[in-house]
Amino acid sequence: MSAEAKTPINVLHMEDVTMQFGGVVAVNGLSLDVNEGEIVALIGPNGAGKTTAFNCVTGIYEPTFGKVDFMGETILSNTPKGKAEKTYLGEVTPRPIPVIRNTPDKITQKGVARTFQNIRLFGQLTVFDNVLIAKHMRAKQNVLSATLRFNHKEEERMRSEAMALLEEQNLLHLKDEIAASLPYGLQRRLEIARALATEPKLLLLDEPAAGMNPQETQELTDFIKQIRDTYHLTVFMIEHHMDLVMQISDRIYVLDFGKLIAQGTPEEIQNNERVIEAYLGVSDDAED
Amino acid sequence: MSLSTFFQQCLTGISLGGAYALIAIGYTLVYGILRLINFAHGDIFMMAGYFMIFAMASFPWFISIPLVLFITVVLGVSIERIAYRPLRSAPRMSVMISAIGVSYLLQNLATYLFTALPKGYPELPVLKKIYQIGGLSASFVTFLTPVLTLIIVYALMVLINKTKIGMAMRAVSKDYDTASLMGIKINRIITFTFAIGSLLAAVGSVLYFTDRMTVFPFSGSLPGLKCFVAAVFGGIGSIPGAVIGGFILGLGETALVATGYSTFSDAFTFVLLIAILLIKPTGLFGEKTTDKV
Amino acid sequence: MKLKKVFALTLAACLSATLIAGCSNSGSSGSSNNGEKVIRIGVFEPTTGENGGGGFQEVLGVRYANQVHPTVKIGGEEYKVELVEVDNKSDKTEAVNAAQKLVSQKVSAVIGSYGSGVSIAAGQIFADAKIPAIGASCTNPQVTQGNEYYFRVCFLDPFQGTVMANYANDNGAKKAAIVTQLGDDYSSGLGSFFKTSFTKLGGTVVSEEQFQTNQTDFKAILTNIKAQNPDIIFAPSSITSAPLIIKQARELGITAIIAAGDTWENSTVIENAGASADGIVLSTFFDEAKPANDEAASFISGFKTYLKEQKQDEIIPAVSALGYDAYLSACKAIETAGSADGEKIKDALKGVSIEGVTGNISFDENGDAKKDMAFIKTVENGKFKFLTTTSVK
Amino acid sequence: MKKKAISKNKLYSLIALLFVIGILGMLQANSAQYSYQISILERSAIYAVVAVSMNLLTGFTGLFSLGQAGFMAIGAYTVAILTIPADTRASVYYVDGIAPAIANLQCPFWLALILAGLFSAAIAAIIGIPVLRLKSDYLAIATLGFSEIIRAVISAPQLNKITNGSYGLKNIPAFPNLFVAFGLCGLCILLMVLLINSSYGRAFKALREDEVAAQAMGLNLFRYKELAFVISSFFTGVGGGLLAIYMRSIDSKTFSINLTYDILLIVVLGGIGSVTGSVIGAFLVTAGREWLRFFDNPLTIGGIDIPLFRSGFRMVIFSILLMAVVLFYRRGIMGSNEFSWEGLGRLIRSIPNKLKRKSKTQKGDNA
Repeated sequence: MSAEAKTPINVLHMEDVTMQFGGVVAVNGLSLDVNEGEIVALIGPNGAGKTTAFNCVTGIYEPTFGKVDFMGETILSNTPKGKAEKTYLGEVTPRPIPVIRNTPDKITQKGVARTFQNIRLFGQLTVFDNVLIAKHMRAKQNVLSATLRFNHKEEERMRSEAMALLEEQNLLHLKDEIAASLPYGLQRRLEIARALATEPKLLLLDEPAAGMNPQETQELTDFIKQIRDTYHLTVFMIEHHMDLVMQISDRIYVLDFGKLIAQGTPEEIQNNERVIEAYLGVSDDAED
Repeated sequence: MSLSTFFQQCLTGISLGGAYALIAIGYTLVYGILRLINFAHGDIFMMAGYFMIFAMASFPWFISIPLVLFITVVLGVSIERIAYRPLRSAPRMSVMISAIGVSYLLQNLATYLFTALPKGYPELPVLKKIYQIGGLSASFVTFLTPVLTLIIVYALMVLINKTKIGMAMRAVSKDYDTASLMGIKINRIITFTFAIGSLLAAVGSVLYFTDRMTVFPFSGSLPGLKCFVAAVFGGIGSIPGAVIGGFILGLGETALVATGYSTFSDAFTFVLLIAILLIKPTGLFGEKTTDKV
Repeated sequence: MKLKKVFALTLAACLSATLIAGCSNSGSSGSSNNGEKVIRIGVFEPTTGENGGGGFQEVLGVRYANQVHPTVKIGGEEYKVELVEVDNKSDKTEAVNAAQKLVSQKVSAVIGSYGSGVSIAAGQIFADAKIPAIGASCTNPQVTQGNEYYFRVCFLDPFQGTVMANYANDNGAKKAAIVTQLGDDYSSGLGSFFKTSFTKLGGTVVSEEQFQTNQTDFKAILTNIKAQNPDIIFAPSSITSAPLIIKQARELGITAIIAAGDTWENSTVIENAGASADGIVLSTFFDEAKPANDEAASFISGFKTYLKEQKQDEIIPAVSALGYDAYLSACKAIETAGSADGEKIKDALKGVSIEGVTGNISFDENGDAKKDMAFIKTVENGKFKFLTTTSVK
Repeated sequence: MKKKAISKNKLYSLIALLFVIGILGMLQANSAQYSYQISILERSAIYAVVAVSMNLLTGFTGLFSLGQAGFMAIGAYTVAILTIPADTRASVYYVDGIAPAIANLQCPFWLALILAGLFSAAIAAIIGIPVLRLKSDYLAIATLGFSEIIRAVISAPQLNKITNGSYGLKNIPAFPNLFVAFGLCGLCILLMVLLINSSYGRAFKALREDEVAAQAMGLNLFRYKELAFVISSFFTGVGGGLLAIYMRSIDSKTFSINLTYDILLIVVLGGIGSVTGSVIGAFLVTAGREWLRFFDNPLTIGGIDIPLFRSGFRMVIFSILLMAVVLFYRRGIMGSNEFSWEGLGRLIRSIPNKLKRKSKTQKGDNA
């Protein structure tokens, strides 16, 4: 049963998303779609605004203009007003749209999980606690019941689920290690495991292969496919390793100077003149 | 309130503001570079007061003042060496606790060495001469403080904007790591910053205590906190901001006391702090920074 | 890393030793000590902190009294009086510990403290332990009110306020300004009593100003006061604030009389206020120029020598005299009670009457000394000078 | 194997608990003789409650707040106003009288303590809204500011009829016995430990470790900061109430910045992020302070006055100690570890080895 057989369900829809910092437009009128079950990559030279685009999806930044839909529901939407309107430099002319704000935690609760470019684990806590924390938001409890241990069943459930997840990710033997003491590759793995523990529908991976050697990258490729299938995920990722991107992605979006310059299947992108040009212009960066 | 009372109050406020401004600059410089609230700054200011008392006991004022300025600078710089430098790479909370510790130590040391009883500040006859203008009555120092403050600020601005070391200071405050990559000796810049900060605290101390006449171990703690607030209000790292902050605080406080709300004169400071942090977190003249995620 | 652990352990061990040491110096029983009969009197005074200076002067008075009258007779037997001194550090939290220390040392009576706040804090503890306490210079009414076990040999703030109001009135002052310290019971209390009496006498209080503890700039307050042009400024405050108020007032060209309560009788005020201090007026308990009786006369000469031995200024502070009197009352009560038992001493104190150096002392139903006279002093040429006595009927 | 270890630990803990109760019982029975020791221990226990509550914020949630004195003041005044016997109130409020609304408001001390905590938590909730948006040092200085504002409000003459303004409150009934005092302190600390080890405690730690990542785990920054702040203030308020009962008379001066610094000293010395550290710290600092009193008295050895020893020296020693800990031993006594019997056992067993090794290395250095 493949996903193409049905009409694709839209998971993430970005429309004219523009993010401006002072006089710099980091993301300029970005529109894209990610459908259920897909693995979609966002690529582009360094400083193209990829991570900023991620931050606009997860609510860390509030877009200057544009909207973001998740599973058909608008989670973020903004239009510049007042002073912001006067200094607006984006390409797409802003139109009045209703303003919808959501904090990052709300968006996580809706089912968007992410990892970070420069791993952000809870360094001084154990591997197990890292995953357990992700379970906290969906637990049925309050401060009083948790403190007085009335939430016994919930706590048990959280623990066993976290254990199960660690086992699936082959991290169980490291459960009592301090997260910061793990080697780099395992930290990446743990960060993904932790993101999975939030029970997401959409997983955003920010350069999951950064700092990995070819063999590890290959393992990661299989791993991403595997978790997509096991957990019925949709994956949207930023990546520089072209081998990985070309092998794994269903579709690719290319960003340069905040603007979308190309989109399509891996084959289409590989032959796209503008993409080659953009990468050649800053060829040194593309490698790392 | 009669007109002369009003002007008298204004004069008090401006003079107080001038002294606050001088101390606030010390905070703003240090915070700008180290991102550290130097809790001990107010106590350095207090110690400068005691130094003056002892210097004046044996020397005439024209020797005492430079001597006090020098000793205060030495004190400020050594505090940085001993209590802050070893913690350069430590979490920010540790450095802050260390700063509180130094402040605590200086206060206790002063209590021990000089007792908790207030000591009279030596009178400098030139500064203490009382002038009567219409209904106003004030000593020379009251008029001198704001003027001197402005002159010092001008000199400092020139130093920071026109000289090489000033440029280095700005570089360090903008980006620590890059500055050190560019070959700037960070520790030297920090020492220099503490030296300037302490120097201004000493000048402020001469003006402030001449006007208020006694020194006791806790006379630095509250002005210290207030001046930090003044620095934040003006925008941390901005010298004109610190000066304006200092004057606003001085005038505001005097206004509150004058209208019979002295209960809240200290509280006013903190209300101001919270208000500015909520409305314009970077202060009046502060530059915007964004955290990279 | 390991070394650090060792260090931690050593530190912990040292400090635990501290804990044990802190806990182990328990009191021995109050009867016999190498054959000699001993009775203990606690001296509960601040020798550090805000009131450290004044407290120490009071301690000196008590020590001197102990030197002059080292024994008491109980039931015909001679008992040596042993002083147990504790420092309450002018701080209420510390005062609780200090008071408990006296209780566990099994003292029969307590003298102190300078500063009413700490006395109030300790009052309950002494009452619970059934140990009578005799305040020397704590003038706040709250000290003895509702506390059967607290007595005092000095006059009270309401009395002091009234005295100063009378003085102001007698000297033709019609308009008064009051400056008090926020959060300070002595200052605020005295200010409020002065206001009540002064208004009753027909004067008007034209301005009431407050200042914060540790405030050093009084110009704003004083400018307001100047605008009201009062005849007298009543500014009861600690000796920290006093010189600041005096000097800044004079600098602003205020010529009104500046008056305050007993705390200002301290050489620090004159030292720091310099020439500006001339002409200030204050009320106090004692004056060496006017000995009230023979006891006082011998006290004055004897205590001066004692002060010299202790390398102190040869000016007798009023609080030392009060400390002396408090000690005398305690001894008298112990002799009357014929017992070292606190309860009995307390009952005896109610009927005690002595010729103290600050005048005749007997206690009313509240435990306050029946005093109707205060000394008014001023400063002239950098010295305290006796001005007059005032009494209130 | 593991189960055995657990039951052994339980046994040890039970023995330790019985031992403590035994000592308390002994002290209670001879309360007149040991009143000084009792009062030191009670004060230590109360400071421990406040220190742990400060640690809950500073050590576990990563919020550096310096507002403890203010919340303690709220707690202390609430308890005082609610427990002073109604018939003695007229004499307590002797200057301006008492507001009729509170003249006959009286409740048992345990209820007053809960209300003290709740009231202080409510104020914290309000203060938290603006303040918790601030970062590290700004937060510290803003909370410190609020603590001063609270103190200013309490001592304001306008509130004379409620807080008795500058005159303070007295006649607060004391603890009925030692067990109540220690029981209450123990209960407060136990509740905080349970919280720290619960799912919410983990969430707080996540916030401390990385705010951005915590948000990505679905934790609302503001909500959890506010929660930690309110809970910490609740216990700080209860601690303040306990202090009022312990002191039996309070005034606003007690709750100055120095009180906060004292608590900070305890937390730093004990180890930021360790509950046991804070408890140990509280006892050591309070007892140490009493013990170090001899520094304040003139010391004469063989007829020679040692000139250093005079009043104030103790506090100098104390602050130097604090600086030494901050500079050279940043982790404090416990670091971020908690006490465990295994840890103690390990430590004791390791001492001989360490000593041996130390002497060996010293020999090595000499050679």
